[in-house]
Amino acid sequence: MDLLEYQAKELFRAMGIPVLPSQRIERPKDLKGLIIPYPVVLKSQVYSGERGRVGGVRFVENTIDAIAAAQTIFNLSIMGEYPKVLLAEAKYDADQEFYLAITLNRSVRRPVLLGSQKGGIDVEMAIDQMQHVVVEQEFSAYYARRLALKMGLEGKLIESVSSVVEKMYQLFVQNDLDLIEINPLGVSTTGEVMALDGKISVNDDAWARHPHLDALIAKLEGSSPQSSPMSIVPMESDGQIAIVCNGAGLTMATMDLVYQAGGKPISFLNIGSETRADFSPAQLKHHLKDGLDQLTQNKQVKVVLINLISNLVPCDEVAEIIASSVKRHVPKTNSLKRIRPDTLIAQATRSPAMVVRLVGSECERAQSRLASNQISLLDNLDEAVTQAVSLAKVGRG
Amino acid sequence: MDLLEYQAKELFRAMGIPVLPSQRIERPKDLKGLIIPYPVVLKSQVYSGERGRVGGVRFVENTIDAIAAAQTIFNLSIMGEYPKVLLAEAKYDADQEFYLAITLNRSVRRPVLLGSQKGGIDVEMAIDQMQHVVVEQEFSAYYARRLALKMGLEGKLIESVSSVVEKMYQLFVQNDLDLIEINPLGVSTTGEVMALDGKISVNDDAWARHPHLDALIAKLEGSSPQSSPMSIVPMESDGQIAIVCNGAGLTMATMDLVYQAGGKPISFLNIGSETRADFSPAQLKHHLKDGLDQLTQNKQVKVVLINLISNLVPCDEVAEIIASSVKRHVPKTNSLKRIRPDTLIAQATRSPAMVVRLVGSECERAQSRLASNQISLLDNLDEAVTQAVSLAKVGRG
Amino acid sequence: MNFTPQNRVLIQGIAEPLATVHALHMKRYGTHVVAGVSPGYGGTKVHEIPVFDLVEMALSAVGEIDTTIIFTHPYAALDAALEAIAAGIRQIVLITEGIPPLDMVKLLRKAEMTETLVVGPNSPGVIVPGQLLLGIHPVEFYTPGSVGLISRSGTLTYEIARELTLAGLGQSMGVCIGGDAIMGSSFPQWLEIMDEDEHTEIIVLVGEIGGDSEEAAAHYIAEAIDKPVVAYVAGQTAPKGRRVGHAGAIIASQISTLGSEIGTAVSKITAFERANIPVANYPSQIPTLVKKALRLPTKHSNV
Amino acid sequence: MNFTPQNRVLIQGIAEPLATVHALHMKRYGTHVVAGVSPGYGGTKVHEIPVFDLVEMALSAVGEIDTTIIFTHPYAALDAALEAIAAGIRQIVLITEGIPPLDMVKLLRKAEMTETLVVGPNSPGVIVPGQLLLGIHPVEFYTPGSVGLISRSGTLTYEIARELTLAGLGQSMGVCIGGDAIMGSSFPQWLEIMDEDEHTEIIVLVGEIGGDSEEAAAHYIAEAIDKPVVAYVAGQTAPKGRRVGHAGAIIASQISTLGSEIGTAVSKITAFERANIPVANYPSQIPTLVKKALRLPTKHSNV
Repeated sequence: MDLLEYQAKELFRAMGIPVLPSQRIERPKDLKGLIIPYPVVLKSQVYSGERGRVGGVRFVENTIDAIAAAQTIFNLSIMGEYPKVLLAEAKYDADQEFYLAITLNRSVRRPVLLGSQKGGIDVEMAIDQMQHVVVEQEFSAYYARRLALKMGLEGKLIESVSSVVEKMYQLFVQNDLDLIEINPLGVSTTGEVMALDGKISVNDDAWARHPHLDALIAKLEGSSPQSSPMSIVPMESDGQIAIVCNGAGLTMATMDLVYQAGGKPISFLNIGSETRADFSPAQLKHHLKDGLDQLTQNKQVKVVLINLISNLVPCDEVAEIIASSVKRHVPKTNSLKRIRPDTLIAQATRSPAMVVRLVGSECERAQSRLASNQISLLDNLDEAVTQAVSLAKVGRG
Repeated sequence: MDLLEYQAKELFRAMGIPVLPSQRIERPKDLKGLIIPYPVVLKSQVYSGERGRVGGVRFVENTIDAIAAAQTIFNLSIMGEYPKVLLAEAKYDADQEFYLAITLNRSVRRPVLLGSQKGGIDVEMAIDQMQHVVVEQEFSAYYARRLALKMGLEGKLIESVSSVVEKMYQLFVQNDLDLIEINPLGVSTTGEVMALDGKISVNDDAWARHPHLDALIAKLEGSSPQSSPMSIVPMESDGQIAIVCNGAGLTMATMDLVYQAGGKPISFLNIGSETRADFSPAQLKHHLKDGLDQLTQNKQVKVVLINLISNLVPCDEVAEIIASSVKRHVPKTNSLKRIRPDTLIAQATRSPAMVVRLVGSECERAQSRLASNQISLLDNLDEAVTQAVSLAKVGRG
Repeated sequence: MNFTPQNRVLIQGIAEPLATVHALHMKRYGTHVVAGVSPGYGGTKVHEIPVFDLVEMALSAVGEIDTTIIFTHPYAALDAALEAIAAGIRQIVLITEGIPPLDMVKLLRKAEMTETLVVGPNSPGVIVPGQLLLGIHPVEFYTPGSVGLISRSGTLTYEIARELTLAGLGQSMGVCIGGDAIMGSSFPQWLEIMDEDEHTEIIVLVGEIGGDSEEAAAHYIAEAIDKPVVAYVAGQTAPKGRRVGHAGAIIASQISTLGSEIGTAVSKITAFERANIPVANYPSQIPTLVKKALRLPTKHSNV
Repeated sequence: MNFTPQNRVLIQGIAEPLATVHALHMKRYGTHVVAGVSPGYGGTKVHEIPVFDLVEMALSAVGEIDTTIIFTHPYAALDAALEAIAAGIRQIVLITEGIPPLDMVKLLRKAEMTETLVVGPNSPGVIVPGQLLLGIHPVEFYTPGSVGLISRSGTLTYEIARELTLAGLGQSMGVCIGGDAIMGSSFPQWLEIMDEDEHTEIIVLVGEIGGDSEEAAAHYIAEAIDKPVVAYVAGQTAPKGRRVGHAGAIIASQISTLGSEIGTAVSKITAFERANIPVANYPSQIPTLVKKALRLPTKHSNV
């Protein structure tokens, strides 16, 4: 889960990483109450990067210009996203701009400190000169100094930059971050450093143990582009086949097979593996039911391809859920009311076709349960995929 | 540096250790604005323990009784200390009272978790049944469970007590504590736990790196019974000899010698060893000068015994400071004004005698510098002590 | 390392519903589940397995333990694993999904120092068909044989085990190193174990997108593995930057400004091909490639 | 452990004024101070000693280093020591006073694991008279000889070294384990080193109130030390519960409700006497007891 720049900077400030005086602007007229003296920088608070290049960052000299600029930024979509908030920040004259970051390196299975003297917008330069320090054992300040020296710093800059890296590391471990980045870290002619822009990404699995972060983002609740692990993920907008699997590897293998067979997935749903601590057969069934209900209501879905390898839930119980779902969504007169008029015109009111591949215990019972709903059960994955693709092609006409 | 109960409980609350609703009472009339429902417990906020036994804790049922009780407690001295603040806290019906603490064990050089099912006021019982768990490697929750099990807990109490111990440990390391103690930890009939009284002692050497603790105690600034390491420490109120040394071991050896020779120290001053990172010859000289100025102004001091083993500061420079101090404090007519009238009557206006034992470089120069002020310099410690004691006896007449 | 039927097994978090079910499955498969640990449940029994409040109490009651299988809540898993290591256990299987990555970093620093094998997290564990089940693999898909199966994903492992079994190819061992971003044991570790295992004739390595484990494995195979290896990579068509389920199976440079092609299926398949390792295009092609590598008659030549 | 004149020494925090002075003293005494480290001062020199920004840079420039002497600010000392250990240095002298005790706990966990000797904190270090100075002992009080001197206090160590020297008793080695509550090396460690040191004939152990190091030492001497030992304990009359200067020299149970008599001078002296170790009443009695133990003529019999 990503934080917005101003949220990241609140964490920076609390940890003692130097940041400029700034104010959150929720509507242009907030600028009338600005306490920071002009000139001021107005920055669009969006999750995507690149805002600088497309006009999401503007320097202003007075209130009139500021309000005009704020209106423009509030109405500027950056990668499809409109800001809910701007950040008004004092202007800073940096002599140099450095790049600093900490992230987890999966290969060495350790946090790694990253730094370059060439920060700012010119990312290519930063990458070319990027220095890496792996935090092999428990962190201590010397790792940060090692980075500063690899970056080629000398004299007092060694301590001032490594002290920022130390504090970044504290934020990194205290909040279970996937990434903390300062780019640029402004360096003044006198060697003073300042975090001019910041990015923080919190690990999704660890989020729940940091309740103070909820408070930090509370004002903008629901605005982060995070998807729950159990939600339907869209793929191709002109696809026809929805894929339902349990487990990430199986889901990916299934979508690969669909493409290989000439099909086009519209979305997928991974109803979760059995390694979740809160896993229960009841929960798995619940996810499956919910997912099928949603998918069958999307009239762009021609075929639902279900591929489940069930361990703890017997296949006949899975079949029961599929059968009930199909039954519920056989179009009835009154169900038409819930369909949007345009969909109603564009699409027939039929339900998507179901292709079910199930392996596990009680497969025969599952087969007979599904047969009573005119659904055939397959145990061969390749065949199931072939069937789903050909059904999708038939339905296309 | 010790914290008061209410300060400790603020830290408990922030860490998620269960505490009762409470309010700080700075004067009896604050009780009119009490939000906590009666019955309420009023507790004297003093540093010394034992307050329960001497009437510093009172249960009250209504505002009239509460104000009366508060007046009594504010006027009750506990081990010589009057409270600046009371804590008004909800009443709790504990079914059992446990003892929990974490401190550093010097022998094993590790933190140790302590616990007993017999907490509360009956400390003897707690000690008899005290269980210890040494935190050998980096802490993890299983150390806390180990304590809970050694304490003889079963079922859900294992988790609820060990969870409190975990949070105590977090406070312990995050704030560099010498001691964190919950006594008693109340346990209700339903197995719910509650920190009813708490004690926290912060390590003096680490205090400076925890600025948030300054904020916690800011309202009662200066009220903690902490002495700066460089201050004069009183010993016997009827003593005559003030001891000035550098280094703790030498100071102790010198006071032992004074007693052995039949003398009685009135106070001592350790001007510090040369292992302090901020040590400098200038600073050592400054401490010596300040200390001598203070000691010579105390007219109860008959003899100042100076015993310094100087490493970096040549003896002649030390002698110079002693000589100037003596010179400054030779009684002058105008200096009498600064002496309190009672002291003036009880004591003659003479300065204390100086016995100086110095070893290190440039001793001969030191000797001649002191000789010009009629002070003899000794290099034998035993002789210096003998001389100081006999001068003190002469002066007693 | 010990993967014999003599392995003495502990289950941490045994009072969790999922653990209770799998404890029974393991026992039924013949695994020596000698004790369970769940704080607060000391003195009870789960399927006749004695339960203790602490690992050290289990050890002093039942004697030596070789492996622990951890089913606790993800935020309690680090502590459970450290408790096991402190008690001297040197094989750990982390079933639990969603352990915070920095907890894994802490655990792995300790595990490396104590030479502890950590399988997982987010893993169904290890199965030696017909002999030993250290985890939650559904046993019906496996049959004893000579194919060593290494994978990153649970259900996909079962799928491939099933394909092998249906093709008459039994397995010497099946292991899933886990689907999270930070993993305990690695592909090279298991390649080495299976290269040395006398029952294994060929190794099937099932990779997926994300990270560079497959690239590292390809390099290691070329350098150090004598037995034939067949590979497969899932996720060739997975949408970029979206999490399919595994925290680890995601193609997206974590550092916004550092684009990188490591982690894609193309990069992985290329690495295998450069190391002369045959790569299956889809799961059911794996048995064919295995037979070819072992010079066994394949389906086609059979027909 | 290496206390020969060949010891190659690093000074961390060499740009601190105190360290700069003592660097010169050490060099003049003949100690091989091969490098200094002070971040931001890399490339400069202090009394001809090359200064580096990192320990690892010093090592790669000057080669092997046996001992580091740390003079940094107390809050930077843990990091300096961990940096030295990570670079492979296995003898550390912590001059700095006032290192937070929990930093010492962290350091000692690491030191024990890597078998690193940590002298101090709050210690003037080690002197081998006439050969090697690893710290800040004023060399003029020492003379080569056969008395091993172990203490907890700086200036008191010098006092006793001076008494011994004046009495014609030279020293084989002088060490101060430090005055803080949590210390690196212990009395037993140094008793063992001196018991094995061929130049040491007798050991003088200078204790003080607080903690139970003297009690532990008395026990250890009775069990394991063959050479004669003479003891002294400072602080018999120190006021209870007040800090005289050393964080460690305080008689006060840290747990308010647990009264205990451990830490008093009486407890310590009793422990020594039970172990048949002669205890001096005051510093100048030490040379007399040493001569008696060595059956040398004492002052009295001399006169």
